[in-house]
Amino acid sequence: MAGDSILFYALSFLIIYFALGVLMNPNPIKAAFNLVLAMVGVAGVFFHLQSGFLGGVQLAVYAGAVMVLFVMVLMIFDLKKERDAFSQGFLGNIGKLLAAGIVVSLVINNVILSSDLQLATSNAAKAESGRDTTKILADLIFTEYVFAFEVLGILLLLVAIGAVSISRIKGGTHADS
Amino acid sequence: MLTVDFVNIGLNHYLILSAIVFVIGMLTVLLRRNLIVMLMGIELMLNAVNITFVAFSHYNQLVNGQVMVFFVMTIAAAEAGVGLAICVSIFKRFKEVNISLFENLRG
Amino acid sequence: MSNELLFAILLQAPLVGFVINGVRFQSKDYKFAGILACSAMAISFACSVILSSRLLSMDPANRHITSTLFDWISAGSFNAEVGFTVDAISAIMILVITGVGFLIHLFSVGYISHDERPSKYFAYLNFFVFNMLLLVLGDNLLVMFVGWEGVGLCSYLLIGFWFTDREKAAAGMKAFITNRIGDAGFLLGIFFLFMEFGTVNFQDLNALAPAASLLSWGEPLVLACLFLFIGACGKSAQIPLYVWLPDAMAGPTPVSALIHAATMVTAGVYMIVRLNSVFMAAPDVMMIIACVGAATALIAASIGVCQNDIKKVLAYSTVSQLGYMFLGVGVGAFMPAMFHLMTHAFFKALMFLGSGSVIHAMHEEQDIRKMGGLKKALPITSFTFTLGWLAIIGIPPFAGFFSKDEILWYSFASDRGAPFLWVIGVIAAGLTAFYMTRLMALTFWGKSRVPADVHPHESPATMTIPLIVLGVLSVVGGWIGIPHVIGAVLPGHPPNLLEGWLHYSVAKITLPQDAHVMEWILMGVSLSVAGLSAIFAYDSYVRNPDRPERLAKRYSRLHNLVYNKYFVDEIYFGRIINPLIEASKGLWVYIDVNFIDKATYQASGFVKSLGSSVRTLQNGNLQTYALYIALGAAIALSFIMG
Amino acid sequence: MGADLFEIGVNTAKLLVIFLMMVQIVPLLVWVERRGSAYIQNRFGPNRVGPLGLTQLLADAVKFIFKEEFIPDKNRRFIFYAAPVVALIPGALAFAAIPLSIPISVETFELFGQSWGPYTFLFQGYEVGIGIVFVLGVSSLGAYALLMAGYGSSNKYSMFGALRASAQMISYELALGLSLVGILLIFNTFDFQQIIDAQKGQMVIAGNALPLPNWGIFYQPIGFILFVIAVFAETNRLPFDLPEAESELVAGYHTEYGGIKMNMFYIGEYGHMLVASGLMVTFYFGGYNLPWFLPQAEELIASYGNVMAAVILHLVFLAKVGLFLWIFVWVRWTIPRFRYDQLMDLGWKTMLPWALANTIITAIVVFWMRS
Repeated sequence: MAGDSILFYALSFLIIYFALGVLMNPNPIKAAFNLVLAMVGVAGVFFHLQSGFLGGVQLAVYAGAVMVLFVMVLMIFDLKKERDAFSQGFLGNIGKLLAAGIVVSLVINNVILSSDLQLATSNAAKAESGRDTTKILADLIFTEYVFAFEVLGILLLLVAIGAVSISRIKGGTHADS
Repeated sequence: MLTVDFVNIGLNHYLILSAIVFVIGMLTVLLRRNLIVMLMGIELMLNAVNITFVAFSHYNQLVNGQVMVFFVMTIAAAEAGVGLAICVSIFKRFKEVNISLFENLRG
Repeated sequence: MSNELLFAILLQAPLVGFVINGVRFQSKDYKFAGILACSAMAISFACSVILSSRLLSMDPANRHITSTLFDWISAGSFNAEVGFTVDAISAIMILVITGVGFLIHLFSVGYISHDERPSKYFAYLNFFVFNMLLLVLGDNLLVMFVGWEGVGLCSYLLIGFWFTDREKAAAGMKAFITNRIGDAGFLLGIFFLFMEFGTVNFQDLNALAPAASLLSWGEPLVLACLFLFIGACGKSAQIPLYVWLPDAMAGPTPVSALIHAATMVTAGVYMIVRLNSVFMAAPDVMMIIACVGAATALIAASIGVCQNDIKKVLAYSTVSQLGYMFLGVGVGAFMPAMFHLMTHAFFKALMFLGSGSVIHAMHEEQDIRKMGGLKKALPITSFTFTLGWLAIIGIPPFAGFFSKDEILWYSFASDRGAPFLWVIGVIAAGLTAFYMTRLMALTFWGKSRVPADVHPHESPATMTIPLIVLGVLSVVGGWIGIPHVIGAVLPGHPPNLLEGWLHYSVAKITLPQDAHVMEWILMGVSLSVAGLSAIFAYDSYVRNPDRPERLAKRYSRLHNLVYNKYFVDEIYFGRIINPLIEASKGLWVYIDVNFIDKATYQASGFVKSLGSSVRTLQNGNLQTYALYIALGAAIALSFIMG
Repeated sequence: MGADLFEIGVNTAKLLVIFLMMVQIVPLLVWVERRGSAYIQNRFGPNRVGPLGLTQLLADAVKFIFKEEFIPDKNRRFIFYAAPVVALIPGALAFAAIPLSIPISVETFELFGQSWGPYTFLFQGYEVGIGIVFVLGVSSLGAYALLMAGYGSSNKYSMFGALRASAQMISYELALGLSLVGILLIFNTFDFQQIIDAQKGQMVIAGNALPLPNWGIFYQPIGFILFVIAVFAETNRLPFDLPEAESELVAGYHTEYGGIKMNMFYIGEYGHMLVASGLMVTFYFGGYNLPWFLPQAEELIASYGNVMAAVILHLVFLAKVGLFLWIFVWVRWTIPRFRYDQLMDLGWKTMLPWALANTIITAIVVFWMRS
């Protein structure tokens, strides 16, 4: 299974590299481009895990539409020079890093130590081919999860209206400050 | 004694990848001061969660996890839409999206 | 259609009407609102008819359709479901509610056409019907209680519909508060019943109750029945809680017809009939119910004699008729009580709508001393009103005769009854005949005393059609419950359909067999009392209009007492309400200020000082808050995973 | 994944060839475009260099490569350089997923003293089970090239062009995706190969054979029209070329580009056109299939052998694609440019409702026919 692991490590490297780019790059637009690439990497992981449909959706919706919005908004702002890209305050930052470190080390520690999760290895999963998963996915969405699906539809409608009305707001109490 | 299998890729590797990406996203939210970059950090965290869903779904041979990913993506799109709209209206008023300037609700 | 769907449509049609009309409450488009509300009622009525016909085709011994929606409360051994049952008893109720309700909605379209807020009015009216259906269809006491409170709310909203008038708003509040007393009793009754039987489901309750029959005082079951009766008193305007109903006439007249004559006020009777097996186990309480009913019938009728407001007369008449029904259920005459409930719904709704038509024609004038001779101006109203009058005073073959007579016969002859109850009943019947004839005479007959600037005219078709339909029902409505003795001599021997219908649904009561002669005699006595008193009233108010004056002068003290409604309101205010207010003021000034307020201030001061010490944590920076979340997550994770 | 060296080698070569095909079709298309526009506008066009001006393209290529490089004066050099390269990627990835002809089977044979095969080589870059979803996902990344170009150029015109382009692309992506749902419902799959196989032969409705090929366009005429319009918008060509509207924005997002970098944007654009034409053919015109009265794939294999049949069908596919590429050129020189508000109105208020209605009606009909 060498090809498998090589692909995994390559994708992991890409994702983590570009995620760190989001975190570290002081230029928000470049950070956004980094995020796009990280998302393409995640889509690659999805393809690799034989969830092709989700990979396609990830590319089309996430990388293709959502992130374009981010970049567009950032470009509209046209921020000259990012002032204080990172939060100041020594203690606070130490606390933030500490919290992140605790979370990640705990999770990794537990993942490695746990015997339950070890059960499922890559040898276990072979049966699903990409297209069949898509059909099962559709069946599930339109039967078992149909209520959630409809609710999400309504949510999207509300979001569309809300986003338009929020971005059209003018004036207000702090208008001049 | 920890023995880590670096060659055979299994569920654990994906979980660790997801944990790392999640924490990077979390740190983006915690450390970056640009509102939009903070939103991007949230997207990163959601992506990390999606990786776990898909990995579990793949290794347990259950498609239900993928349904959740589908929903998470929808929610993320919705969240991005509203979040960006708020950013736009904030920018319209203050000509700035640096979070450290918005501390009016000090206790 | 499945039964569930029928139930859903039956209940939801008025709810949908309420929601739509409620959302567009500012609209003045009375036609749209009216059509919407009426069609909702028509759909409900159709569902009721279908459900009832399905019941009719079922085995009589096991005649009920149940539909459970979901578990509502499930705590320990206590389990309440939101479920609906239609059986022989509730079928009558839903038919009356939706059928009469539909006619009254139709009438309202014409009545409310000049009002400012027709949408709101119809929304309230539909919501009332929804709650009433909930009350009637609920298969346990809790669902019934929801409906019970809901109809109370709607009643309050509709009495105070013209809330800009302080008096009308006050009448609404009076109704609501008086009902609260009864509701508290009802709730206590539910608690006691649950304590005794561990269930609030009607079927279970009725199945369990006979096992504990003939209990004495102090038993939880007896207390439960007593408290339930207090609840019924509040809702159905019995002594001592009847005072709200006459004031409730402040609302629009169709509301008085629907809520305060045909449906809501009969909820108490319905509740007791529904729990008949439970009440049968407490004969002392039954006796109290009978006595209260009889007393209410008598006193309300006597007050009605001296009222000059057309709606007040009808209101006291309603109280009196409700007294009859309670007298009926008190002596175990559940079937006749339901029968009277139904016929009363027909003829009292008819008379209220008729009075509404009169008031409409007289430009909001309600004083009968300023009417008279309206027969010519309002031919349809006058004719239908006459039908209602004949029904209420109990002239055969009109509807009221059969039902009232059944109640009187039971009160005399059943083993829970007593002759004195019959005597009171007959006196009340005589008084009823008197004041109703007086009302007829002063309103429609005799010389016109209408002010010169008022030109009464017949109402539009939407108002007269319900009157005609209800008039027909007032005539034929009684024929489904013709007593055996009468049926035996009539050609074709019509059976007592209603008794057959309710046979398996209500508890049996022992009646003397082969007492037909006695029954005929009693019937004759009550009929002649009513007839004579009607003739006397006609004589006094049409032939010799000055005689009432003379009588009032001669018995001025008695007249004064009755005219002022026995000073009940004044007594309530002087002896109960004002002392309570005074005591509360004392509590406020002394206990509240010195102890409770002080304790609150000190507690708040403590919290304030505590808060000011940690308020730096809330520094307004979003990322600091995010840090708190992250730290919290880290700590939680270390507990779970560490 | 490739099983042995031969298979891996062939597959790699195949990818290279397909990429080169996309790149090499550009000069041809440029010539067609220039000659075509000249023909439409009643003038000559390039006719001096070589026969019919065909070698004009070579001269152009030399000129592009040797032109002086121009770099905007801002610290955005990486993005500036990356943009043209990114512009190539979506088109290439998407085009490689479209089947260009029937698969070729290779029998067992001896080479270098070893026995190889049997193999089946697909006549496409690679097969993805989810076909169209992948193509839509990849081509939606095309917006980034324009955004990067606009941002990296540090130029207001470029920025406006980029913003317009990306807004236009995400607006029309909705209608594009929805217009395809109808055809997907009818063929009940995402897979290109299966879609093409389903369009073989003659159209049969309720047992009656109609004198029409069994092509998607006859099932989804409205879907086809919507798809064509959306695809025009996606490729940023006239009448949707607002991102580079020369009368308003100089040249939009590639104002600052010249030489080979400019050329790469051209390649990206023509690659997009190629993918669009390929999709049209695949979804609505039976892919590489011939109409029913001409020999079908099986007959061709039987009479000419597998390889020849594949080549013939590939030529059929190319002919169909070429027709649509010509339509692209034709439309460009026929219809004037939209105003920006008209563009958005068309996308959101006309195309989207029509696409939705088409989807719903198709879904109802399909449901009714299947049950």
